[in-house]
Amino acid sequence: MLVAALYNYWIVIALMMIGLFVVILGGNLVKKIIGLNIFQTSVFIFYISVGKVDGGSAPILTEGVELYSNPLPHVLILTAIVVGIATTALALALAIRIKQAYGTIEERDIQTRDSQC
Amino acid sequence: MIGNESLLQLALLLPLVAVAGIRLLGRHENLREAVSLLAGTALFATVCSLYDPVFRGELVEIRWLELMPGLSLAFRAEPLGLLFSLIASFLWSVTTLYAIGYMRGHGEGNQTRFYSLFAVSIGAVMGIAFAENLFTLFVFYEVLTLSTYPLVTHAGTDKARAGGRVYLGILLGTSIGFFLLAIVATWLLAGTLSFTPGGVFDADTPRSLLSVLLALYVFGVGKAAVMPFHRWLPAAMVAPTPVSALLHAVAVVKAGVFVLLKVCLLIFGLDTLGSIPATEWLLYLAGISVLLASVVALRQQNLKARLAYSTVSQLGYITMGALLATSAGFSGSALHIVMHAFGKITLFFCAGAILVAAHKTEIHQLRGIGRQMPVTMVAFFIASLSIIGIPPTGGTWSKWYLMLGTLEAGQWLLMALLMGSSLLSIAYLLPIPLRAFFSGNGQDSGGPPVAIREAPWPSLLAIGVTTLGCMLLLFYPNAFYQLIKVAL
Amino acid sequence: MLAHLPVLQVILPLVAAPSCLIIRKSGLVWLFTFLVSLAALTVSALLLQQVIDSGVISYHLGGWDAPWGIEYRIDILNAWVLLIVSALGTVVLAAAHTSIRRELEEGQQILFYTLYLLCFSGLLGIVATGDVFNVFVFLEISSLSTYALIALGRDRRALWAAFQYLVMGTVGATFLLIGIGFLYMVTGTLNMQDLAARLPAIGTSTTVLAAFAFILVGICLKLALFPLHLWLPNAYAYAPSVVTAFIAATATKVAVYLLIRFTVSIFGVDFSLSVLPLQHLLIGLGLLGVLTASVVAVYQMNIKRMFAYSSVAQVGYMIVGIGLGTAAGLQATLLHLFNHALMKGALFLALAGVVYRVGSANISAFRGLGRRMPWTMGAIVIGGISLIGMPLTAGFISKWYLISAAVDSSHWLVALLLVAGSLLAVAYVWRLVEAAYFHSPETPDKPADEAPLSLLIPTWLLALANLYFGVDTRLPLAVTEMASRTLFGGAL
Amino acid sequence: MELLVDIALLGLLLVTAVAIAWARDLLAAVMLAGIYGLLSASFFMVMGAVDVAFTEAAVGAGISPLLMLATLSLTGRFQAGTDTRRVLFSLSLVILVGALLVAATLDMPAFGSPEAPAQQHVAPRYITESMNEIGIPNIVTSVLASYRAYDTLGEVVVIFTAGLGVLALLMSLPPQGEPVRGELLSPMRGHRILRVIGKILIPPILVFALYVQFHGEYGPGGGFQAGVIFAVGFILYAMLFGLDVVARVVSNAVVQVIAAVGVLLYGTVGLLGMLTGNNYLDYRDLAGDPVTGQHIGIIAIELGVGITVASVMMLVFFVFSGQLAGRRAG
Repeated sequence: MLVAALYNYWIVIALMMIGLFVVILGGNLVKKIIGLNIFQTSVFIFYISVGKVDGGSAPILTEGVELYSNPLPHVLILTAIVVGIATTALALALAIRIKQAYGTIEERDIQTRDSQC
Repeated sequence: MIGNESLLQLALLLPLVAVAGIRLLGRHENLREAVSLLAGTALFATVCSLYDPVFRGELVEIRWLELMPGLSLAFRAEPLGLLFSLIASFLWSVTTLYAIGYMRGHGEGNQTRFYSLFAVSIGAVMGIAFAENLFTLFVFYEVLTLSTYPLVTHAGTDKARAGGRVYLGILLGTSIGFFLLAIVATWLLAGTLSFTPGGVFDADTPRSLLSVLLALYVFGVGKAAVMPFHRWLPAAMVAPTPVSALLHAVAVVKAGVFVLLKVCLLIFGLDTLGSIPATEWLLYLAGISVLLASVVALRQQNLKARLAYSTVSQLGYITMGALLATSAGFSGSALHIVMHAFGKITLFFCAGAILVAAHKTEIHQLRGIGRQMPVTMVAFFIASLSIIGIPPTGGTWSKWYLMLGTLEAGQWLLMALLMGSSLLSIAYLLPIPLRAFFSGNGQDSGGPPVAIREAPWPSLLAIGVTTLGCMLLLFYPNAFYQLIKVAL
Repeated sequence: MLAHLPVLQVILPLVAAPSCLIIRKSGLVWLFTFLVSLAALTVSALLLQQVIDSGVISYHLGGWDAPWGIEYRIDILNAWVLLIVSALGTVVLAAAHTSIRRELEEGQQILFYTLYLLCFSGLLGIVATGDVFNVFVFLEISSLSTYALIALGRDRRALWAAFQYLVMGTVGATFLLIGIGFLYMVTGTLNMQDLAARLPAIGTSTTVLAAFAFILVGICLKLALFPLHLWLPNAYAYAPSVVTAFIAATATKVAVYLLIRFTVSIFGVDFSLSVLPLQHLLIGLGLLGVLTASVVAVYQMNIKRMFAYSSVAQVGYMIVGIGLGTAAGLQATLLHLFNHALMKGALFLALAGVVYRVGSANISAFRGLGRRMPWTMGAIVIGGISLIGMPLTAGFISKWYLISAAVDSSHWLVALLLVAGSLLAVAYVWRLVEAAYFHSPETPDKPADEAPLSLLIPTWLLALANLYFGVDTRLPLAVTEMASRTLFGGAL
Repeated sequence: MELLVDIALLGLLLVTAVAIAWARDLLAAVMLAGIYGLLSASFFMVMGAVDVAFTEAAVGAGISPLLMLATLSLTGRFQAGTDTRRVLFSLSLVILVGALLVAATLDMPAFGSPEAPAQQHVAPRYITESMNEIGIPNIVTSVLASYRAYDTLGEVVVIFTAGLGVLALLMSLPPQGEPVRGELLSPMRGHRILRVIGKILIPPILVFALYVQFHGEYGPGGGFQAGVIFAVGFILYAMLFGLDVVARVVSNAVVQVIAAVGVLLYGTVGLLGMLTGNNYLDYRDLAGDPVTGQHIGIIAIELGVGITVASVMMLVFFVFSGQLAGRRAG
């Protein structure tokens, strides 16, 4: 019972942790950004799961439907998705500049190059 | 006729006016130094005219501003502070006179900065002397530290900077680390920081807490140079001699012990002080400080360093006297502030004179110098007597009362300690003038003898004044003694 | 119009930002942004006045009632922080023109001002709002613009610093989002008032605890609380000088505000400080931050970096104040919030002047600068003395309150360690003073070469504020006392 | 059935995530990330979050991989190895956080339960009242554009900020002096078939964008999705016919101004609310009766969103591909 009730959440946690792992592990900056994306997206999945109501339909009012999914998490996540892509775009732009300035986007190489000067 | 409050204002503001004047006239040496001298004399006169009202016990008080509820910058002329400000302002004028000779003779740079910071320091001393509460006192205490720091590093050499670092580190360290903490604790315990006759603490304040507090005060006032926080004083000897003379024989160190006296008398109160368990321990600490510093002084070959350790030792006397918590001990302490000031400043003046005239800093170089510089070395001799505490000098009185204080408190061990350290002070001070007169020329290197003459006349005049002071104080200690009686 | 003050506070710079792109002349854009921030400052002053006079202001955006729509809720705490942010933002902006003209290319300047305004409004928005999700949105506005602003620094290390900050900041914001999600899950609401009312009934379920933990970590990442501070020193050191001054004076303050808002107002003192071992954690981490960061600061060669570490240390002080868990401690934190903004604003602006003239912020560049740039160095000395906490400077007031709060709640050891932190501040400040005044310059005989007036005036404005608020403490004391009292009164 | 799809999708997501973490080839990782986006969009669809699904599909499977690919072509395709200590450290930290999260779930309301507090407190009003108060069937749009319109303003500003940030970072490089030859900017210019199909496809795409823009009140869609689709139309055009051709139609500076206008439009509509004597972003008095007022307000702000999103997306893409062109020319 517990497993069925919380299955979604646990998978979501696993996804989050994979994303976070990729972020912390570092290495390639683009990989880091992808990790960040996974991390964020899994939070979105979590929110949408919270808004799920058994048997509820999409929150667009229709004749004869009584039960709807919770629209509020949807709204929040719409905003969060936009925030996510905004962050990604900026991060990628930074990665490009770092490549131009350092000649690499491997975290370790950047750090050694910084400590040299 | 100026009102007493205005006099007090004047005493606090005059140094600042002097700073402005010195800054403005920075280009014209003579005018600049005339302003310094004039301000010194005026300040002394102002403080003197406060003597009567204070002696009669009138309330002379001014308030500048209130920082936060209960925490204000306020001043009150009371006997102990007056005593301190009298000496400081008098010796300021004298030292200025001396400095004119010294700085010119020694060809020092940055003289405008020197004179203006000198004035700031004296302003800070006035603030400390007349502070109505611990907060005001703390403010000026820090101003004094900060304004004397550039004086210590005046030479700008690596050695001077290193000395300055130790100076600032210890003084700021102890004051922020312990003193401020003690003030905060006092504030929370007593609800007030005002100096109050009889102390501010309730009778039921836990003694253990007061013990901690007292220790915080004794160590926090780093300027009192109680061991192990005395290292700044020898380090400060890299400063030009007038600085050492005025600040490190009079203003700064005396500010330290003065704060201790004031805290003992007006924050704790002598009765409470006597009942605190930690007092006993701190007394012995001060005693050890006296003895150890004397021993160290004996081993110093640099003249100024020896004088510095002698100061550490003498400051120990004063701290000890205050902690004895008896009226005789306290009087001895307060008197010793005066006597030691005159004696030690003379000694430093002499050391500076020797440096300017003969370019010598080490003790072994001084053999036979008495013949070239008789006035200086006679002054040195008399001042030494005053430090040791034998007639015909004023130092006799303070030593006498200190002895009496140990007797009253039944501290036989401390009494023995005092006597022992007096013997030591004979050993480290007297040989210097004696050898200067009675042994052969120290310059055995065979080079052609250099013609050595006395120091420039302004310096010599200053030496004369303070030496005379040392002797006169034997006969006329009453003015000060009465003041101390009023304070008690 | 007065009824709309809460929203105008945020909307003015927010709407002004895109307008910059339409104006397209960098000098004009600067003037425009400056006027806008001045207007925001006026609004925040009026707001504070209004809150003092008539209590909490609630503003319903879109006209929808509180838990359904988004509410702006201004009490004395956020009115205070709004004033700090808008005042410092304005002063720094006044200085920006000269410095930015030298440090950025023509094309980037307009973007700089636009991003500056966006960051400004983002910070104000975080503070003004009474809705937790809205906090997240405005946090991202301010963060994204900050990353870009930092990356505009000329040194290539600015890029790497910005990237690191971006990763850390995004992880932090996502943690915050997770925490908010948990809170929403158990309460069904996003409104702060509503949350505060509904949380006690739920008690200490693991979900609430986890929400608390995630929100805390998320904020502390932004706050650069030790040991989550790693992004900060590089970001401060390599960002354009005025950006450093701006974020040092405002961004961490806003994060501290968030911490107070969440721990004290939303979760409540009882929950935050009594149920959890948070008190020990905050005091411990705060002190650790104070001491380690100060020690590290002593060994920095780059002065911007040195003061950056000092900022980490100062954040420690504020955290300790919160951790004490008393109204007095909170008041000390709120005071330090203000005073530290003044100090760091003055210091970093003065450094901007040095960088402008000398081109470097290394300690060797400071040799003999006391003669070459007497006014700039004078401001640094005042700021430094205030940082140490000398009496008659603003820094003393906050130190005094913090130490008395510690002693009052019998945390003697804490008091002693706080004081030790001050001593370390002496060490690193004095290294700078010594270099500037007691070392001869590497190229002697260089004539006095002061920073331009447009930099010097704002710098001195802040330096004098350090002195003024060290003496006339009525305003900060009254406001912070009222704030800490209402926060604790409301929660207990 | 629904549950099975749910479980299957989540399982696939997990597999994809692991594969991404595993991939050394970044190109593969980006492709997988696209798949991840598409899968999560499908998941959102199953959860009944149609608007979110739409957006995630456009972003997670569209724009985001596109930008990553552009970046990869500048920064290189393969990543270096990682050191083991770092792996262990990251792993332990992640496990710690994960454990905390799992602990947090134990007290959570069961998944899908209609009795959960989240379903009980604030949300019901949106479902029951929005028809009366706002008058449009898509509840998400009601909440997004009216109840919580201020968040959406923030969202627009976020994307605007990111656009400016990207611009500030990348505009100065490479030196803009020398013109770059057209074919370098359009890798697919040579493919005639693609160009023909593109010519056929692009107009419907733009029309569809307009449909999504104005249909958002009734079905899934709205300003954001429309903006993305609109931008995609232009991006496709640029890929097929060259950046310079697009630049002739809309220059970088013009796009910037348009982006600003979008935000301003949104902000001004809010201010109009104040002029009518209500609070900021309160549209009810923009027309005779509240519902019509809401309607007008929502259309206006959605338009603002669409304009800004479309222009920022275009801007970002242009700047990124400008980098590519710069590198190839140099």
